[in-house]
Amino acid sequence: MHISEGVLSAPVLVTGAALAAAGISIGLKKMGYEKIPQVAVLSSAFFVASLIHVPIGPSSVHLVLNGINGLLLGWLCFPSILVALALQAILFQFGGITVLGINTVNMALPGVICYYLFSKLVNRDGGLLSLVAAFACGFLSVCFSGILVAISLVFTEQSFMSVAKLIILAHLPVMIIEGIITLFCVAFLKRVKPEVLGGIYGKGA
Amino acid sequence: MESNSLIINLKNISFSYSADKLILDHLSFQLHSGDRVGLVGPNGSGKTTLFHIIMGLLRPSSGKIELFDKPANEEKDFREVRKKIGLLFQDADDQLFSPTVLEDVAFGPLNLGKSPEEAIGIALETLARLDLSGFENRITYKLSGGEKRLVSLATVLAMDPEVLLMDEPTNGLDDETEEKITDILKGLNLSCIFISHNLDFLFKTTDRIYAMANGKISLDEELVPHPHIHVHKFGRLPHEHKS
Amino acid sequence: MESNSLIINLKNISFSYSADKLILDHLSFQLHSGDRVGLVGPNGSGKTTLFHIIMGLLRPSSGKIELFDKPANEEKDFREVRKKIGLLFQDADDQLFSPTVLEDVAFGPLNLGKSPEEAIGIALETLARLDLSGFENRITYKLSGGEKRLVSLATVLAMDPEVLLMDEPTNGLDDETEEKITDILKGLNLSCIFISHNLDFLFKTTDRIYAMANGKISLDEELVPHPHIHVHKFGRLPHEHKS
Amino acid sequence: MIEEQFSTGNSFVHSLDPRVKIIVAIFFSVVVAVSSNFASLLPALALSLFLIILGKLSFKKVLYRLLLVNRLILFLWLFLPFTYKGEALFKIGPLVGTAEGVLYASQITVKCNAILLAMIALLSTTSVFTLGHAMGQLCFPDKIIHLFLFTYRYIHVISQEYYRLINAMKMRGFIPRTNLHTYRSYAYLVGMLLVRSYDRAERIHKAMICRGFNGKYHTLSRFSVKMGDILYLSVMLAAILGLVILQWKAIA
Ligand SMILES: Nc1ncnc2c1ncn2[C@@H]1O[C@H](COP(=O)(O)OP(=O)(O)OP(=O)(O)O)[C@@H](O)[C@H]1O
Ligand SMILES: Nc1ncnc2c1ncn2[C@@H]1O[C@H](COP(=O)(O)OP(=O)(O)OP(=O)(O)O)[C@@H](O)[C@H]1O
Ligand SMILES: [Mg+2]
Ligand SMILES: [Mg+2]
Repeated sequence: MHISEGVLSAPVLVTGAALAAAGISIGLKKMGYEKIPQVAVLSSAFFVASLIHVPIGPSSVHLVLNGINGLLLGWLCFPSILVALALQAILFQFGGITVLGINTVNMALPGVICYYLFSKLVNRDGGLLSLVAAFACGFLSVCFSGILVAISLVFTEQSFMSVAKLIILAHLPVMIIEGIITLFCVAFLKRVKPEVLGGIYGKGA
Repeated sequence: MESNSLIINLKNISFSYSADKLILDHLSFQLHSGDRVGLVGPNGSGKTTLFHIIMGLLRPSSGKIELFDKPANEEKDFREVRKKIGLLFQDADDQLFSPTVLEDVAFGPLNLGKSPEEAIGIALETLARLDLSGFENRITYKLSGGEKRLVSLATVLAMDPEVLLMDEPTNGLDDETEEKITDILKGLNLSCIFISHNLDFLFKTTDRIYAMANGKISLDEELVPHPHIHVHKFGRLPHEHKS
Repeated sequence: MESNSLIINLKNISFSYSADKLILDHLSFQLHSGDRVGLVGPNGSGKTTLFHIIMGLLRPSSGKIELFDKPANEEKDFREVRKKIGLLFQDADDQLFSPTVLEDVAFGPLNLGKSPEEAIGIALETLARLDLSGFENRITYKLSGGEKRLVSLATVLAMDPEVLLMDEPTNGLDDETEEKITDILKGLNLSCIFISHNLDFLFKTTDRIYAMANGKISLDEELVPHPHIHVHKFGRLPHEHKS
Repeated sequence: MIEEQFSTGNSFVHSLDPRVKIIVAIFFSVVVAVSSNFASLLPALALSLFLIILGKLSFKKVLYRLLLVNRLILFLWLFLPFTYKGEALFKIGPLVGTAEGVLYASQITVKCNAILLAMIALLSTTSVFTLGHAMGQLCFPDKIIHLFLFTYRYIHVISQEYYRLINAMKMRGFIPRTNLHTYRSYAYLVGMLLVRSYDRAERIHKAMICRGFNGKYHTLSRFSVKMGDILYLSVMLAAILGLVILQWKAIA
């Protein structure tokens, strides 16, 4: 889901950085100082979990988990994802300084959208509906991310169109897996510790 | 199974996490069927590491591993072996990841290819054997420390292993739970290796105690009985003198 | 400070995490200045909970808390008190949250309003006191279990507390590290409460041992010395009989 | 799992003030990312290679890193020559590769690798904690800095928890496959990690409160600028300015 350094054009990079700055500042406003350890530990958990490779046929994909990150953190998923991406850039050189903004937006914005779309539904007592919402949350968050990546590429250079289409198509299985994982993960949290889903992180300072 | 056959055979195993310190240094060790062995050693001497080497979770930098009379080198070899050797982790919290006890105990049998019905049957039976009937629907994460330890044991026994490796099974348990686990372990008819800092526990549950130090294992076979006087406060609270 | 003044006074404290189970049930307890107290009790009996109540991290559903002769009800009251009572957590990883040892030990003094230079001075001094000179720039997560425990102790002592609460300080430590911590704790001239399952440790470091059960605390003041014979294998390995 | 492979060493680059390295890395990345001409990109690549040499880093390790990261670039090579409009250069079956497409793809490749090499030489030669502190002194928002430092601190604790859990799963015969059982097990694993992190966060917060924390973070770190730092900064900024001029001349 990362876009490497050097691929995108200056206008796209600047737009991405500006949008990220806006999202991050909303997130930071909602994150009081006393919440920093909580958000940080959860961010580390997402960082670690996103290194998990799940098999799909002969190949494997790594988890994205921006949907469930959004569900748990709301707007705070902007700073959370920013920090995770910065660490990936420093430690593994995935992504980099100039694409940090656009990559953050591509991952975190779908998270926030899914938070608004599904948080209430997921937290409802009703069994089936909340599970469907959880699946949709995982599926759509990756889907939106794929679309945003595609848009970033196409706005850079028209000839990226076919690459962009292929990227969205290639993410289809990832979307399904993320949907399933998010569904079971939400079911797990609801049984084991519903407070985590209750959005105490997301609900602002 | 033929008795006294060689189950675990480690030859000249060396291992290190980082270049600057050798954790296992040309270590050799053998476990025969029916052996009940204790393992002691200071913190950081590599006891847990040794278990992970035996299970193929870590690979030695040199040396040979033979398990059940077959060389074990690759992940594939270890996969077979893990069905027969049950490992209990130092921290029971690391072992239980399913929402409920039943799901967790059934996880192993399901991986061995059992049908869900069979797996549930095996799980319930194992729980009953450990006096844990009625725990099926408890949330694993909410169990107390001692309960977690017992359920972890159930998850391992549900796979019907031939050998049991346990990493500090009595750590952090109160006396009553410790006694319960000691009794259960004494009653199990399996080959086993127990790591513990608790000599008295090992004395009750094992036949031989090895010590680990400087990356090697050594055996102290001699019995050194020595009387001494034990005087202490607090004698009215229920307590037990180990050994 | 006047000796024998009342430091901790809990009256009829009740507490539960969920409606179905009362963890503390009209518990009363007093600690006077200079007291050194041990606390034992089965897993889940509420020992850790009790510490959290004393520190104001959890609020009782009923009952009164008086600390240093003042009632403590609100966050504001507890803030003052936390400067004088040091709490060591069960898991050292929770306690060491800064990148380096120096930063972690200086964290408390900085919060107490010391300047960075003063804080660094205090930190270095405290580390030296615990024989940890040279640890300043070590990365906290790379410390061994025993080192983490010692550094956690330094973080608490750096705040110069009058009372020390420790939650299972010897858990999972080998004999040598355990002995080191025991010696350090014996040497500290503070009032303290130590939770432990390790009676021998408590016997060495405290004057009185309380037991927790059914949400209440009871004291067994009588000394009950009783000789008994201790015979065991494995006598050649260096080992120590506690108590 | 998480190793700072290049952070230890005793080269000149390793001993530089981290703030200087961050400033240079930012300027270099931005200038190269917006450049669109080989006249400035090739010198930039040379400059970043020089930085790697200055850092005495193992070429093998660096090359391995580059290979991992260049996968997306490789992917672009499969498409760009054929989708970019321009003069035909070669043909594979019905596909026509254009000269402009090849040039464009090469440009992206050079850009990407120049920036990557500079990042390895500048940022990865500093420990993450030091970077965090340095960013704090460079007036990054302090909430971000503390979030960054805390996150990195606990990645290690949680990755250990992760490894222990996954080992426990393996131990019970778990073999990942493409089936529901696998996905459900991974989901439980993630859920358990989240629950434990939540609990741990609560305990850490309590531990902080007990040590007098009241919402304000203090930092101890301070760095001192040495002569070498100033020299390095001036030379690098001059070189980057040179890149800007080259690029500007090429467009004009
Ligand atoms: N993942 C790891 N990476 C680096 N070093 C490690 C790792 N795990 C353990 N070590 C180090 O290896 C050494 C041996 O560790 P091990 O856990 O095997 O000791 P142990 O004998 O089980 O100790 P304990 O009694 O504390 O459980 C220790 O010094 C430890 O710090
Ligand atoms: N955050 C929590 N939410 C709900 N229940 C809890 C919570 N923390 C502890 N409990 C429960 O409260 C009881 C008392 O827990 P506590 O940690 O105080 O026991 P303890 O005496 O310290 O035990 P141990 O010896 O295992 O440390 C236990 O049954 C535990 O399961
Ligand atoms: Mg161990
Ligand atoms: Mg406790």
